[in-house]
This record gives sequence, structure tokens and C-alpha cells, in this order.
Amino acid sequence: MTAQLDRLSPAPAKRQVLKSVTVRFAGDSGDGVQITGGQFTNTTAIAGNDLATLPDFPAEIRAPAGTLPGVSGFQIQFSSADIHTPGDQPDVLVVFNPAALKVHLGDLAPNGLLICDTSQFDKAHLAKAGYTANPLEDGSLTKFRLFPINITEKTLAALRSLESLSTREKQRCKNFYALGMAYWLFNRPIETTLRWIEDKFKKEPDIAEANVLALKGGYAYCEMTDTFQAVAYEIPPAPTSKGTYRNLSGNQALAMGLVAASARSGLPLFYGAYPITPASDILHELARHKNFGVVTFQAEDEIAAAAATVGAAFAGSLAVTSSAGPGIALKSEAVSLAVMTELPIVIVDVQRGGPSTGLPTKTEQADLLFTLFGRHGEAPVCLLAPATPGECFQYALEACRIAVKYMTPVYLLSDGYLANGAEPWRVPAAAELPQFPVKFETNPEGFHPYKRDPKTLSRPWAIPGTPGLEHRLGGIEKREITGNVSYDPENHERMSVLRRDKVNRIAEEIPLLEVEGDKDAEILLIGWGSTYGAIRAGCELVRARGVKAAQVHLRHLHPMPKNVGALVKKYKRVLCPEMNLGQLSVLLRAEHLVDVISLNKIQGQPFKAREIAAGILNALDGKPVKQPGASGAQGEDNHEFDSGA
Amino acid sequence: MTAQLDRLSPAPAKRQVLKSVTVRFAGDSGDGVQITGGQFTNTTAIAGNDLATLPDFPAEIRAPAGTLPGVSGFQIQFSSADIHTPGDQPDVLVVFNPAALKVHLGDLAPNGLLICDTSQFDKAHLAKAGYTANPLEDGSLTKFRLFPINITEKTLAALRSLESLSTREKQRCKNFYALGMAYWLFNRPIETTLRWIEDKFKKEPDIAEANVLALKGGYAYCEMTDTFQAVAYEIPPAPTSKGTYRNLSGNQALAMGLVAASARSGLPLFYGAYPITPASDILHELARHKNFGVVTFQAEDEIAAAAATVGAAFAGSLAVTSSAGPGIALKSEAVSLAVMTELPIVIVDVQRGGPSTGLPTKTEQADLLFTLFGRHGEAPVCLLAPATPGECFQYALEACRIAVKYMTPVYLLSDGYLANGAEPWRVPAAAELPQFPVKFETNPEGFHPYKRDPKTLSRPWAIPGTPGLEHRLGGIEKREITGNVSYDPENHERMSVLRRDKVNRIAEEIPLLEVEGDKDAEILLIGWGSTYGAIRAGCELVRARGVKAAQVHLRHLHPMPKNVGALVKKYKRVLCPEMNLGQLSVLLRAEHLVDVISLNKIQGQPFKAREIAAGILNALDGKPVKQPGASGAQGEDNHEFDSGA
Amino acid sequence: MSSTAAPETPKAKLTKADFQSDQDVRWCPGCGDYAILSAAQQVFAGLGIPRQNFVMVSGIGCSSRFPYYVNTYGFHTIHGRAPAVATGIKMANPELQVWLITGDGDALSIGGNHLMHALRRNVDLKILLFNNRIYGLTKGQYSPTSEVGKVTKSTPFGSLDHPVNPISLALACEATFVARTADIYQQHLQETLKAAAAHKGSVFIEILQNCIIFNDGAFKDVTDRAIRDDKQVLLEHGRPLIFGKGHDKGLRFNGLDVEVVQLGKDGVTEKDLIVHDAYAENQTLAYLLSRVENPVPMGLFRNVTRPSFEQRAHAQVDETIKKYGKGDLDKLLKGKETWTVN
Amino acid sequence: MSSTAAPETPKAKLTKADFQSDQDVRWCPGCGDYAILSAAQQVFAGLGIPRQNFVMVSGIGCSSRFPYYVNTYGFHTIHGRAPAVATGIKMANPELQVWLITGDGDALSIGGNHLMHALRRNVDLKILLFNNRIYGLTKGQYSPTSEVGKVTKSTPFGSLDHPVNPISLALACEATFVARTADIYQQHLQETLKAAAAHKGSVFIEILQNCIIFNDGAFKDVTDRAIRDDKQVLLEHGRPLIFGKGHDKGLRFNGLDVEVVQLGKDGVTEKDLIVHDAYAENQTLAYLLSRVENPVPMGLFRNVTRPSFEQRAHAQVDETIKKYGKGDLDKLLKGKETWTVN
Ligand SMILES: Cc1ncc(C[n+]2csc(CCOP(=O)(O)OP(=O)(O)O)c2C)c(N)n1
Ligand SMILES: Cc1ncc(C[n+]2csc(CCOP(=O)(O)OP(=O)(O)O)c2C)c(N)n1
Ligand code: SF4
Ligand code: SF4
Ligand SMILES: [Mg+2]
Ligand SMILES: [Mg+2]
Repeated sequence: MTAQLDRLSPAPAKRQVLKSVTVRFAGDSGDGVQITGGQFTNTTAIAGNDLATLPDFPAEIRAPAGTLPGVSGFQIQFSSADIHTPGDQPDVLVVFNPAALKVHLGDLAPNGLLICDTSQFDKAHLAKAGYTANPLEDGSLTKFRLFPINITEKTLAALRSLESLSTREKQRCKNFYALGMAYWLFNRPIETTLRWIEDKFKKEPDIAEANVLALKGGYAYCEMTDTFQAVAYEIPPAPTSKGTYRNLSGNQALAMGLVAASARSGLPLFYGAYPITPASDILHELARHKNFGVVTFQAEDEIAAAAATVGAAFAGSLAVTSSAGPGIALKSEAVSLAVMTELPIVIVDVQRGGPSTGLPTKTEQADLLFTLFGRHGEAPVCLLAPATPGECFQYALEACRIAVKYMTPVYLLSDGYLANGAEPWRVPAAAELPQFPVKFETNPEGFHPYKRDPKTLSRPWAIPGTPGLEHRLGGIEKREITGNVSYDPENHERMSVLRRDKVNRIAEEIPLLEVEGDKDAEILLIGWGSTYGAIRAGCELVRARGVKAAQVHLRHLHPMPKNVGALVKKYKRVLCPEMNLGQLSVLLRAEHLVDVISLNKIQGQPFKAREIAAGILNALDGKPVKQPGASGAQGEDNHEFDSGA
Repeated sequence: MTAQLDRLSPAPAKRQVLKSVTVRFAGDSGDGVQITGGQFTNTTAIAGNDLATLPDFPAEIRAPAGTLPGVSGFQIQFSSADIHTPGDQPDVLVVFNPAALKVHLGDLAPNGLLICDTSQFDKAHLAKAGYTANPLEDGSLTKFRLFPINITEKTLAALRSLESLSTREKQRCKNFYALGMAYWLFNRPIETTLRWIEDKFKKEPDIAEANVLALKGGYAYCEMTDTFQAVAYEIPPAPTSKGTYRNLSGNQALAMGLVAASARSGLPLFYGAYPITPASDILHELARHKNFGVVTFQAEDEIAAAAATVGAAFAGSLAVTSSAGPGIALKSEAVSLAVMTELPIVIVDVQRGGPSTGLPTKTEQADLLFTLFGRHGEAPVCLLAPATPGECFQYALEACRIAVKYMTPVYLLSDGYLANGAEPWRVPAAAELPQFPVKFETNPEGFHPYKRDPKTLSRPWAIPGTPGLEHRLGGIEKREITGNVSYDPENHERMSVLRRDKVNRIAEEIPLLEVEGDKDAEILLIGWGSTYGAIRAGCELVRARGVKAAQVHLRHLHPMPKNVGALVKKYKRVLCPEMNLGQLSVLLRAEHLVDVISLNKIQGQPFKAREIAAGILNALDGKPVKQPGASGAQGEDNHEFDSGA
Repeated sequence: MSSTAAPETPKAKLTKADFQSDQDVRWCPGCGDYAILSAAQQVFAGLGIPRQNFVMVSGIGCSSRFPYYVNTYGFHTIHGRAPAVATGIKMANPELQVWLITGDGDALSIGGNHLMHALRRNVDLKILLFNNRIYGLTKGQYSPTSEVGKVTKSTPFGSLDHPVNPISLALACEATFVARTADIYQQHLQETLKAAAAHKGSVFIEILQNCIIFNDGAFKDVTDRAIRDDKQVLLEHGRPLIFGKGHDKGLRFNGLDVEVVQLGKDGVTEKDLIVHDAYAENQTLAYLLSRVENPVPMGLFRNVTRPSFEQRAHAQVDETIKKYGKGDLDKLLKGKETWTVN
Repeated sequence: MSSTAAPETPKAKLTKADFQSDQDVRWCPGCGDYAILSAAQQVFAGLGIPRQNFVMVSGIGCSSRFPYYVNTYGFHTIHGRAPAVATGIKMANPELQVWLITGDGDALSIGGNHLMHALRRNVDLKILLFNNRIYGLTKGQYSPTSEVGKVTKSTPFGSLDHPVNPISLALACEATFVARTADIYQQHLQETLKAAAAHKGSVFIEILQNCIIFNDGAFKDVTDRAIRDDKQVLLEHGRPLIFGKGHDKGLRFNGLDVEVVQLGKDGVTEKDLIVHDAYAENQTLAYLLSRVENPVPMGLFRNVTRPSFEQRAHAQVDETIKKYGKGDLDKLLKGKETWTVN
């Protein structure tokens, strides 16, 4: 839960203890905001807080300096208790220029802490950001606790001794100065970042030294300045279960999950991809792990990436491809080939704002029906979606396991928020992980490429190089059992049904949904993917008002767990929050004929807890739930939740 | 309705009058079966019968002669009354070799007429077809009225006088000999075919003469042979409304509809496509009509075809692209660009058996959810589907009209059956056709590329070359009104909703569904696309048994007519027959929460009337409707309908 | 045929500013793209073509943001498909001046096939390939023009793919106009763009472009002021291939190889040198020069004429109309065989 | 690395019949594809490679039905994408002998880009392009190798596109082995396939193939027995380019052009002729010969070595393991910074 700093009376000597706090850094894309955020996150994670982060950066490499589109932001909520979202609104905002102030001020909590680097609050920069007057001086910021500090100048001062660097190079260290300040404010140790700087700038010791000086400078500045004593906080570690933890983003987790799947299946990993935001980092990560036998292939395009992946699957690799919307669209025909040839491939879709090029760096959940239905003919596939960055690890493994067990393509739906968001993750021992050693078919006796396992309906995986099992695959309809080309009408129907039923069989072994929240709830929330945390936090918000709400979250989207129907029929109201215009709700309604209510947000930004909470109350009041523009039914966001609720 | 010939007592002198009859020709792909069928169809159309046809040919150009996969078939039902399908089972089967007999015999009506060219019933050919004994001799055909005739030999005899041709060339005329026989049996004039031969073989007068001799030979042979007097029939013309008629296949109709749309909108037609079965013929047809100002572009692939189509739309053409499954999959990303840039394009999908390469020459309806949802992000489009070959004309026009009025991509879903099937079509006068002259934006005053028409929500179409309207389009999210690149969260939501609502607005002007059949029906059948005729015939079958059934048929699949909800809620039972595994039913169930029952067939072949009828009776009995393999619920096809019912 | 351009006379004199849009340019400070944009705007102003007849088409990439900054019609399409979109535009309206802006990834990786077919068809498109030998927009992966062993985000141990030579490829794709220039050569760039505008048919220009963020200095061995005279040779039709600071070196055939010779040494004179022929139908010389890496040939490799695709397509429409008369819809609807019910 | 091929010794002697599958061959009677299939089966039998190590990969087209008829592993994939699928197969298991069968539409129209990238990467694939200058399977539309003005179903008034020259293109794509042969030349075909099998890296062979149904006689001006000797010239490494019924004609340089000369006439002798060099690193000669149309060069244009892509990829894996040790999953899971809760 977010905390409001203004509730705390200043106490100079002793640090105020807070349960949780939300901090946002914002500046020009060139200001190193993402690095600052990343470092703050790591340090905070190691300090033992629970946390969630939300990086938010522009699609351009570097939009014109000082402009609104060039602003890059990074938000983190950290807490001494369990938390589920990066926070609805920042309690602390650190901005490096007027544009960042302009873009982010609206989100800052009333009486929130506002730290401004004043160095760019000159006429030219103010104008670029669309300010006609200087907000630091025109009294417009009195609602907040403003700390106008010329951080850039102070950074230069701190680095005065370094003669080898230019002024410009020194100025670039201001993000570490600000980071040092933030560390002091929340009583974080600076060692983790010191180590990181050392490692990162191994080859540029000057730069390393400069950053170290800046970091320490910022820290010391706060310590020595009276005004900051009033805003010195302490967020005790969150009680977590025993274990070793690390901080992890969804893309990192996903990449590691694939490496783990390779190790636990005994199959070499083949990863074919073409760069695209926000999926590229998985390729970058995997390319570093060649010593795990990983073969990465940066293809000429997504079609080739997918086609090569199908080829690698045929030849016996654990074959994975990934992309985001536009590239996933291009893979459709190759995935359809994998459906027909019943080869195991995993397709990772890191969803981003669409349609078309859309909002490349923003998050969205609008590829559900697309990946489920987006192939010609009846082309059933399995669909999984992790709910948190950490789950990206687990479901990458699970996607691989299902793919090779059922000889089927599996889509793994991540999104921009999971991909770049980070959270503490309990490191499992490799030996604890599910193991699924794959046995290729080797016995020519009675071998037929489409003879199925009666339980899974899976066909044998017989790979080139195996004597006696020579056979031909292809995209034309295959005869049952023999796999020969067949245009026979009844055979086509049988095979169509077998392909469907095989995927449906997966439901036999997937865990039933567990209801979280109130036993006797009036309303059930059902979600999927990265909305998990927001839904959970939203439920907690209404619970604080005495409303009983329960929650289930789908990780298996196709097939679904067997108890979904019973659950959605059990509650008086069912609310389905999604970052799209209503897609899961189509599936639930069609399958179970239940009047599932959609709660939609499609803004490239995750849900806030309060938005979920408002949706719940509206749904219970029988009022229209806020749905973007559903003409006539435009529900009011008529329930106010302040972050202290 | 199909007729059973065996019900008629033989009467040598006078022709028996039948209401309707179903004839099937079958032979090797090299035997000219499709030409025979096409000629028989044209002649029959001109004779004034109602008719429907079903060509069925292999995916190979020419599979090995005499083998089962090489068999090509053509079925026609013709009637003196309104008919809706090519017939459930042939009353007359003409086969040119053992393989054709093997493949098609199972469909022949009991006591049906079976004409066999005996010339290839030798050991080798019988073996190729998998016969161990000669069925002409082993008594296995006694259920039928068999006419074993060495047609090939008789053809050679008829052509004896032609010295310039080789024996092989002469043998190839056997299809015209058989056609001549068929013309005699059903008392058709041979003139239409004579004219066609003349025209077709203008440059090869020898061949023309040979075919003419063969045709006349076959006709004369029947006339002079006693045995045929018993099987001389007459099917009087069908009473139709006044007008000029022609025979037309769906692909022809579709191509003409596009040309008509060009003429009636005043826009030049740009048609970008890449060859693929069964859509190529539209390209072939349009390429012949360059004197209508049609620009055809055979692109390097379907991506280029679609992308060029988007470009042509930007530049002000009536821009159309087409393909079948695999190619439609490849167009998805370009269509998504058209959604974002709100450019009018029409995408014709001639559906075929899938997934992957599937069954290229067979029909299917499994691209509904694919075309509706098969794009990343929320990417709404309009979807239309003609119900008969003739309607392909009308809906091609309508697709173009909607596309340019609403500045939206429109998918037009045809299928293999409509594409190649033919029916008589009343030729409209050009001046009767809907007119929709397009006015491009030309006024720079207050121009903004994304300023919308308040009624249609459509944006202006301002094409390059227009002074003062210079603007930039692109796939990144656009700011409302100005169309500038925008990453603003609220703007993205507004635009997502506007794009959805714009497409939904089309529902304001589309005609309400009209119920056909019994007013007080116990069951409503709801279908789409090419199943129309079979559903109608199925309803008639059960009606003959006293069951009251009603039918509605969707041509507008997205958005749907406004009264769909009211209709599906009104009837006790709603049955949805589809040539897929249940797709329209997903949409109806999700939208209206009505327990729509699916009746599925996915065999690359259209429904038979009796299959629909059985489905109706089962649904009314509360018994499981036959659904392919729905495990456990495998409904029995427990209602027998013979073709005389 | 469908040009709706009002047949106005163009504004007496357009200026560079007329071609600057109201959008903020969003490239990194120091990116080579700025210079190319500026050169193009300058050249456009001088062509005497009305602004509304220009269309800028691009794919996706840093370079492909180009259309937003040019105050003409523009289309920022999808990755790799710009040649196809542009072909559609040009076929729909042959009177438009269609410029295509693309990157080494956009044109040669995902879009290689469309590029190939646009070139062989000779669609009248002016294709500017901004070659920075890297994927800029996606933050630094190697591209098809990156050198073997390139260490990038996606190839931390070095890339493995043999690079493609854009000039050789364009020639093999039967391109009619093929040239190379660089972002920092304002004047040569502008001359090349002017020549491109004058060419009727596909134009392919490789522009060496520096990506200051992810591949800084990729061409400094060629274009750095200090060394450039010795590291490159200018291709000018009809002129001997002389280069070097002191105009003292030249290229000479050695069988089918090309060798660098010192003028004046061993009796070598200008007459021994290769004389460039950009207009030759036979493209062997152009191809051979495209293989030369030291010095790097800059300038015009090839410039020949062949009827352009959209011209032919519309000519075919016109001829058909001439031959068969303008299409009569009623006749078409009737077809060959009809029957009438009264 | 992941070869699961049992290290059996191959059957003492495989025969052609061992490479015939049980599927009926479904090409039109008289189609050139039969001869190519037969040659390939013959050659495969003699390579001493176990049957299970062969993989036939194809796209879509008549030619692409090939894998069904060869009794090895096979994959009839999707239109144009065979080079990508094959790259995946070969990268997954470098020990496999991967042959790729494709048509002029499959390889050069929809699949042009994948072909280009497979070649420049030098993936060890043996690519056989059946060039019949038409789309066979879809019943006769023009293809990228069809001559201008081709009347087909989709171009009733004649095609407009300038054709692409497959050999020039392959060379510009940096292919290491480039050859041309024809369906009806059993012996030369077999020799060429044998040489292909011996080459480590991408092989590109254009096979002129007659489509008797939709483009009959497309190559009769070149390959007809009566005229072929005068209409084609055989490229053999190290041999002068002599041709003609009486071995009386040859090819000679004329600057960068090639001209036909009569041996013995005007004092022309063998020594004046071009001596073919297929092994030259410099590909200019090969490219120049690819442009010659009369006589049509048949045989080996180019054959050089460069490490193959999959080899390099696996070498990189091996080197990384050598350098950093075999990956330790526990270490990876932990990463650099962890903390512990007790
Ligand atoms: C279908 C698709 N795949 C991938 C991407 C991601 N993407 C955008 S630009 C780009 C490459 C850009 O490189 P280049 O063409 O060289 O342009 P540059 O940025 O260097 O100017 C990629 C991979 C995309 N937008 N769409
Ligand atoms: C994505 C896709 N587009 C189009 C087709 C239809 N198609 C199949 S083969 C083919 C062209 C075949 O020509 P070619 O490659 O020259 O092979 P050939 O039949 O001549 O041997 C086409 C267009 C397809 N199967 N898939
Ligand atoms: S990333 Fe490189 S190419 Fe892109 S704008 Fe920046 S400098 Fe230019
Ligand atoms: S259509 Fe042509 S290429 Fe295809 S099988 Fe027949 S002859 Fe061969
Ligand atoms: Mg680049
Ligand atoms: Mg071909």
C-alpha cells in the first residue's frame, strides 16, 4: 500500500518509519534515469523490501533534449509488507528538467516530496516544456514539498578534482548524485551501486571514479543539509519466506526460464528472433549464455525466425522464437505449419500497444484473441501468460514442458510491463526445478509419425539422424497415423478434431484455479497476465471499505483450468479487468454464458489499484463500470481512493 | 430437391419429366472433367433450370494417371424449381476410369444411373485404383443401373475420318463424347457447347472438329441405342422472375463486382495479389479487364500485395487485395497498418481447408475468427460474407462501398465452394447498381487528417497531389484530429475506442436480418457464407416431416445487423451450422449469452441438406448434435433422409 | 491516370523551409540523419515540382522517421515493406514523386525481397538507403551490412554473418540507377539527389550514415577528413578513376581485378587508368567497382534507362482501351452467354 | 552438437532404390522434375552418407513436392520459407546433409529474401532451384524469371517485370558455390550434384527445368539436342571457354564485354580465350559470365570456401564453454547480486 509522507510529522534526528513508499525518477532520455531507477531497485531489493517497478521510456532512442516526448521515467514502490504494484502515485518525485516536471507532476501525491534539479529551469528549457512561467517561482507547486536544488552544479562541484573529464562528461554524472541523495533519504547502503559502477566502467576508470564521487557527493549533501532531516525515512525489510533472493525483470526471468528448460529437458536451446521492442532483451540475454549450449539466431525477419524455429524443432532442439505484435503477426503462417506438423515450438509474445507500430515501448494485453485465433483454418495452440516478472521464469519452463510433451506450439504472453518491470525473486535451486527429460523416438518397430499416445494424443518426436525412422512432414493435411498426404474428407475432420482435442487434453494436468480473497465474496475478479498485482491491490482497497471481493487469475489461457466455469457461475458478479477492450471476457462469456463485466483500460499503462477498486464498487452498485468510451454507458470513475485509503 | 431416378418406371418413347436431378462426372485430372461439367452447366443454365454446382479437383496439376488422388469430379444439381445446393448425392454418375469409380461410387444414390467408360478397366488400372476384382464383372454394382460403355473406343470410332490427329489426341475427346450422351439423356441442346468449342479452339481447327464430332457422336449414340430410351429425361425450366440470366461462378462474380464498384464509385481499381488457390482466378479475371482502367499487380508475395494495396489506397485508388489462408496470414501486419492509418482497403479471403497448406482445393469456413481477431492490438475491421456465388458480386460492391465510406479495411469472406461453384444469375443493368461517388478532401481550410465525420466517425480521404493537404500517415498511434504521432495514454484510449466505434457504426445502416421459413418455428438456424443453400434445403427436408424451422443468414459478420440479439433470444433452440469447429457460435454466445448449438462439418466439402436436417431433429430432440469428435457428446447421425424425402 | 494533382503552376520559388514540417526532429544530437534530411529538403526546393506531388515513404527505423520532418505527403509504413507500399502509390498515381527512405536493416534484412523486386521492376522510386551498419532504433543490434565479428547487444561474442554489399546487390537486381554517397558530404549528397530526381525509374542510393550512439565512427576510415582523399575514389562518368590527396593515385585493370597505381611511377599515366562508364548497358564495370573496398568508390556506379514499371502498367491500360474500347459495364455483366425469361 | 545420429557405419552400399519412397510421384507425365529426382536419388546413393542423415527441405510448388519422393527425412514446408526452415535444421544439427528444393517462384519471388540471407551466411545447404520460368502448381502465372512480355493467366496482355538473373543474384548474395545445369542433362546434373555434396557451405544450383504443361519448351532454344552445342558453353575450372558443334567457337574478352570468336578465324587461337576460374576469390569473372546470354554458360560459375554459418555458430558455443566453463544453472539463477533471508 502506498504511504503518504505528509502524514508523518518531521523528526530531525530519527528516521520516520514508513510501511511503503513510491518514488519516481524522471528526466530527459539522455539523463540516465533508467540506470538510476535500476540501481535504486537493486539496492532496495537487497535491503530486503518487497518492491515493484515501472520503467517508462520513449520510443525514440533520444528525442530532442528537453522536449516532452523525450522524457523518460522510472517508478518504484517498495515496502516492508507484501506489495503488488509499482504504486498508484508517487510519494516522491525527482525530476531533472522542466519537461519531466510537466509530464509527471500531475501524478505526484498531494504534499508529496518534489526534488527538482534546477539547472535547466531557464527560459529556453521552460519554453521547450511548454511553461510560460517558471513553476519553481510562480507558486504553482505549493501543494508539494519542493526541494529545488541545482543538482548539476553540485555534481560539478563534487567532481572538481577530476581533471581528465570534460564538463559535459561530468554533468552526465548528475544521475548518480541524485541517486546518492535518494539513498540517504531512504537510508539505503551505497555499496551495491559502488560495485556495479566498478564493474560497468572497468575499462573507463575515470568515468567510474566520477560516478562514485557523484554518488557519494549526493549522499553526503543530504546528510549535511538540515532541511533533509525532516524527510529522512526508513522502510524496514519485508518479512519474506526464507531463501536467497535477487532482483529480476520479466525479460531476464523469461530468458533464464528458457535456459533452465533446456537444462531440465536435456535439449539444446535454439532461439530464433528478430529484434523488436520490448522483446529484444530476451535475445540479448540468451546470446550471452552460449556456454549453456544455447544457439541464438538473429534472423533476417520474424518469418525466418519462426520458420527456423520450426526447422530446429524438427531437428530436435528446444525451439523458441519471440517477438512483439508486428512480428508475431508475421509468424502466423509458420506457427500454422507447426500446428499441422505437430512440432513443439514456443512463441513468446511480449505484448505492446497496438495496432500496427502502435506504442512500441508501452504495455498492453490486446494480443489474446489474436494469438488464440490468429491463424487460418482450425489451428489450435496452447496459450500461457505469467502474472508477474518472476513468473516469467516459471511459465517459460512450463511452456517448454507442454510444447514437447504435447508436440504443440505454445504461445507465452508477456507484456511490456512484465518485461521491464522488476521484483524480488526467490532463487530456486536448479535441482528443485521441474525436470522433463525428452526421449526421442528411436524404435523403427511399428513407427508411424502420426501414431498418437492415447493419453496425451501426442505424436512421436522422431528426429533426422535417427536410423529407420525416415519420414516426411509437411503442411498439407496428413493422414491419421501414417502422416501421408491426404485429401480424404473424413480424415480431415478426424485430424482437425484430434488437433483440437490434443490441445484440450492439456487441461487434464493443469492446476485448478485457486480463489484468493474473501471466502464469501460478493464479486469475483478474473484476470490474466500482468494485471495480477493491480487486481490484488484493488481488492485490498475495497476490502478496507468492507467490501468482500475475491480474485482468480488465469495463467493457462488455452486450455483453461477445468474449474473456471464453476467459479464464474458461482459469484453474483464477475468482473474482468483487462488492458484491452475486452478479450478474455469474450472467451468466458462464450464458453460459460455468464454475464462477465469488462473493466478495460487501454492507455499503455498498467491499471492502478484505485481504478480496479472503483470498478468493483461500480459493478456492485450495478452502475456501469468505467469502460473507455462505451457510448452511453460511460461509467463514472465516481469512487475516490486516495493512496492512504 | 434431389430426385431418385429409380422411382420412375421406364417408358421408352416419351421422356420422363423430373423435378430435379443431380449428375456427377468423374475421371482422371487429365480427362477434362471440369470442362465437361462446365459445359453441361452452361447448357443447363441456358435451358432455364435452376442449378448449383460443385467442382472438386486435386491439388496437384496432374497426379499420376489412374490413381485415386488424381481423380477430379464435377457435380451439378439442376431443377425445374428453386434449388439451393449441388445435391446431396448424385442420381447419375459418369466415370472415366476405375479410380473415379472407387472414389465416387459410395455417393451414388441407390438404383442410380452409373455410366462407366470401360476402356481402362484392365488389370493395371484396376490395381492402381486398389481393385482386386473388376467391379463391372463381380456383381458388386447390382444396386445401380449400370451402363458399361467403352466410351474411348467409341470416340475413336467417331473420329475415324480425322487423319491429322494422333490416337492420343483423339482419345482426349472422350469427355465431349460423354457430354454428348449426357445432353441426350436430359434433352439438352448441343449448340452452346458447339459455339464454345469453336471459340476455344479457334487456332486449332482440327481439335475443334474432333470435339464437335465427339459431342455429336455421343448424342447420336444414345439416340440410336435402345437401352437408353428407358433413361431419357426431361427437366422443365424453373419458373424464375423476368430478366436476362447468365451462369456465373463466385470468383467471376467477385471480380465483376469489383469492376462494378470501380465504375460506380468513380475510383480506378487497383488489385494487388499473389497467386494462390482458390483465389487466383479473380486476378486472372481482372487482368483481362484493363480497359476498365483496372491496374492489376502480381506482387512478389502476399505481404507486398497487401502493402501495395495500402499504398494505392493512400494515393486514391479503390484498393483491393486477395488471397486464401496462408496468404491472408501474411497480410495481417499490412492490414493492421491500414487500421491505424484508417485507409480503405478490401481484403478478399477465399477460404480453403486449413491449417497450413491444408487442403488447397477444398472448401472451409474456418477463417472467421482469424480475420476478425487476427491482428495484434485492438484492430477492428469490417467483415462481410456472401452466401451464394451470385452474391459474391453484390458483396464485392458492398465491401468497396463500406471501405471508402468508413475509411476502413473490409474483409470479404468467400470460400472454395462459392469460388468455383456456379449458379444462374440475373444480370442487373449497370445503372441499377448502387452508386457511391467518392469525393476526396480538397479543402485546406480547417483540414486535419484525423478530424472525423460526426456521423460515420470516418476521417477525410486526402490524397497525395492535392495542394495544401500535405500530411503524414504512419503506424504509430496518432493524435486525435491532428494525426500527429502521440504516445499520450488518454489519447491512445480515445483512439482505440474511436476505431472500434467507427466500425460499429456501420451497423446503423446495414439491413436487419429477415427470417425465412416458418413463422412459428421451434428452431432457428443461423449461418453465414456458403452454407446458405444447404441450410435452406435442410429446413425444407424437416418441414416435409412437419417440423417448423426458421432460418436467418448473416452476410454482415462484423458488425452484425442490430436484430441478431433479439432473434437468437426469441427461439427455443438456435442451431448454427458451420464448416469449421464452431466460430460464429463463439461470437453469438459471447455477445448474446444464448446457448447456440453448433453443427459442424470440416471435411472440405459443403454440408448436405440431410446433414442439416439431421442436426435440426437432434437439436429438437435435445440429443447431441453431431459434432465431429466432441468426445463423449458424439451425436449420432440418427435421422435418415433419403434424397426423395 | 488517376492523378488528382491540380495542374497548378508551382509556387514561383520554393525554399528549403517550405519542405520543413512542424514536427520536432527526434534523432540523437549528432546523428548523420540530420545532414541527409537537410540536403534532401534543399534539393526538393530546387526541383520545380509542386510540394503536393511529393510523397515520402519509409519503413521503420531511426532513418524511417524521415517523412515526419518533410512537409509533403508522407507515409511511415511498416518494417521492410516501404518498397511495396511505394509501388502501390506510384502505380495508383504515376505523377507523384515518390521518395523512399530506409535503413540497412529495413531495406536489406526484413525488406530485402521487396527492394529486389522494386529494383528489377524499375518502379520509379528514389530509394535512399541510410546505411549505418547497425540497427539504430532497436538500440544496437548488428545489421546485414555489419562486418563479421561485430560485437553488439545481440552478438556479444561477435556476429557471424558475411555482410551483404548493397551496391553489388542492387546491380544484380538490375537497378538502373545506383550510387553511393555519405551523410557528411553535403554537396555530393545534394548532387546525387538531384541526379536521382532526374532519373525516371528506380534509383538506389546507399548513403553512408553515422550512428553516433550505437556505431559511431563506422565510416571514419573512409570519410574522415584527414584520410578520405586516399581512402575513396569518386566515380564520375567519362572520367578516369583518380584519387589521393595529391590526385596522384588511380585505379587500373589487372585482368578482372582492379589495382591501385601511383601516377607517374613506373611510367603510369592517366591513360592507363580505368575510365568510368556509368551509362554502359553492360553492368560488369559497375559490379567490379562495387567489389573494390580500398579505396571505396563513391558516386554514380550506374545510370541507364529502361521504361519504368508504372509507366508500362498504365500504357497497357491505355493500349487495351485503344484496342477494345473503354470498358462497358453492361457488356461485362452480360458476358458471352445469356438467356432471357420474359 | 545435438546430432543423435547413431554412429553406425552406413550400409555397405546404398542404391538408388534405397532413396525412393513409397509415395506415388505426382508430377505431370513429361515434367522435367522426374529427371532431377532420378539424378538426385542416384547421386545420394553414391555419397556414402547414411540415409537417415539426409534431410530434404522444400517450399511450395510442383518442384517442392520433391521431399515426398525421397526416402530420407523430409520437410515440405511453406511457400518461400524453406531456406529459413533449413537454416534452423542445420543449426540444430550440423551433421545433417540438408538439401533444399525450390522453384523460381518459391525461391525468387516470395522467398527471395531468405535465399539471399542463407547464401550470404553460407549456411551449409545444397539449394536446387528448379527454374521453369513459370508458376507450375498454381497453374501458370509468370514468375520472376519469366521473360518480359510473357502472356500468362495473370498477364493476358504480357508481363512487365524485368526478370531476375538467378546466377547474378546468387553471386551478389556472396554465394560460395554457384552452378547451372538442366533437367535433361542427366550426367552433368549428377556431376554437379556430386560437387555440391562435396562443398561445405551454401550451394546454389539453377536447374533449367521444363514445365510441359504451362511453359513447354522454355529452354528449347538452349538445350534442344540439335542446337545446344552452339547455344551453350560449358564452364569448367581451368579450361578455356570453347563451344560449338565443331568445338570451333570460344569466348574472348573485349574490354569488360565478352565476345564470341571463331577459332582459327582471323588468327584466333585457344590462347585468346577466357580460361575459366571458378575458384577465384574475386567474383568478377563469374558475374560477368552470368550476364552472358548467348551462348548460355552451363556448369560451375564459382566455388570458393568460407566457414559455414552453422559451423561458426557451434564453434562460438564451444569457445564460450572453453572460456567460461560449461554453464552452471545455479550460478545463472543467482546472478550477480543476491540477498538472503533466514
Ligand atoms: C515487423 C517488425 N519487426 C521488427 C521491428 C523492430 N525494428 C524497428 S526498426 C528495426 C531496425 C532498424 O534498423 P535500420 O533499418 O538499420 O534503421 P536505423 O534505425 O539504423 O536507421 C527493427 C528491428 C518492427 N518495428 N517491426
Ligand atoms: C503463402 C502462399 N502463397 C501462395 C501460395 C500458392 N503457391 C503455391 S506454389 C506457388 C508458386 C509455384 O511456383 P514455383 O515456385 O516456380 O514452383 P513450380 O510449381 O513452378 O515448380 C504459389 C504461388 C502458397 N501455397 N502459399
Ligand atoms: S540511434 Fe543512431 S541512427 Fe538512431 S537517431 Fe540516434 S544516432 Fe541516429
Ligand atoms: S505443372 Fe509443370 S512443373 Fe508442375 S508437374 Fe506439371 S509439368 Fe511439372
Ligand atoms: Mg541502420
Ligand atoms: Mg516454377
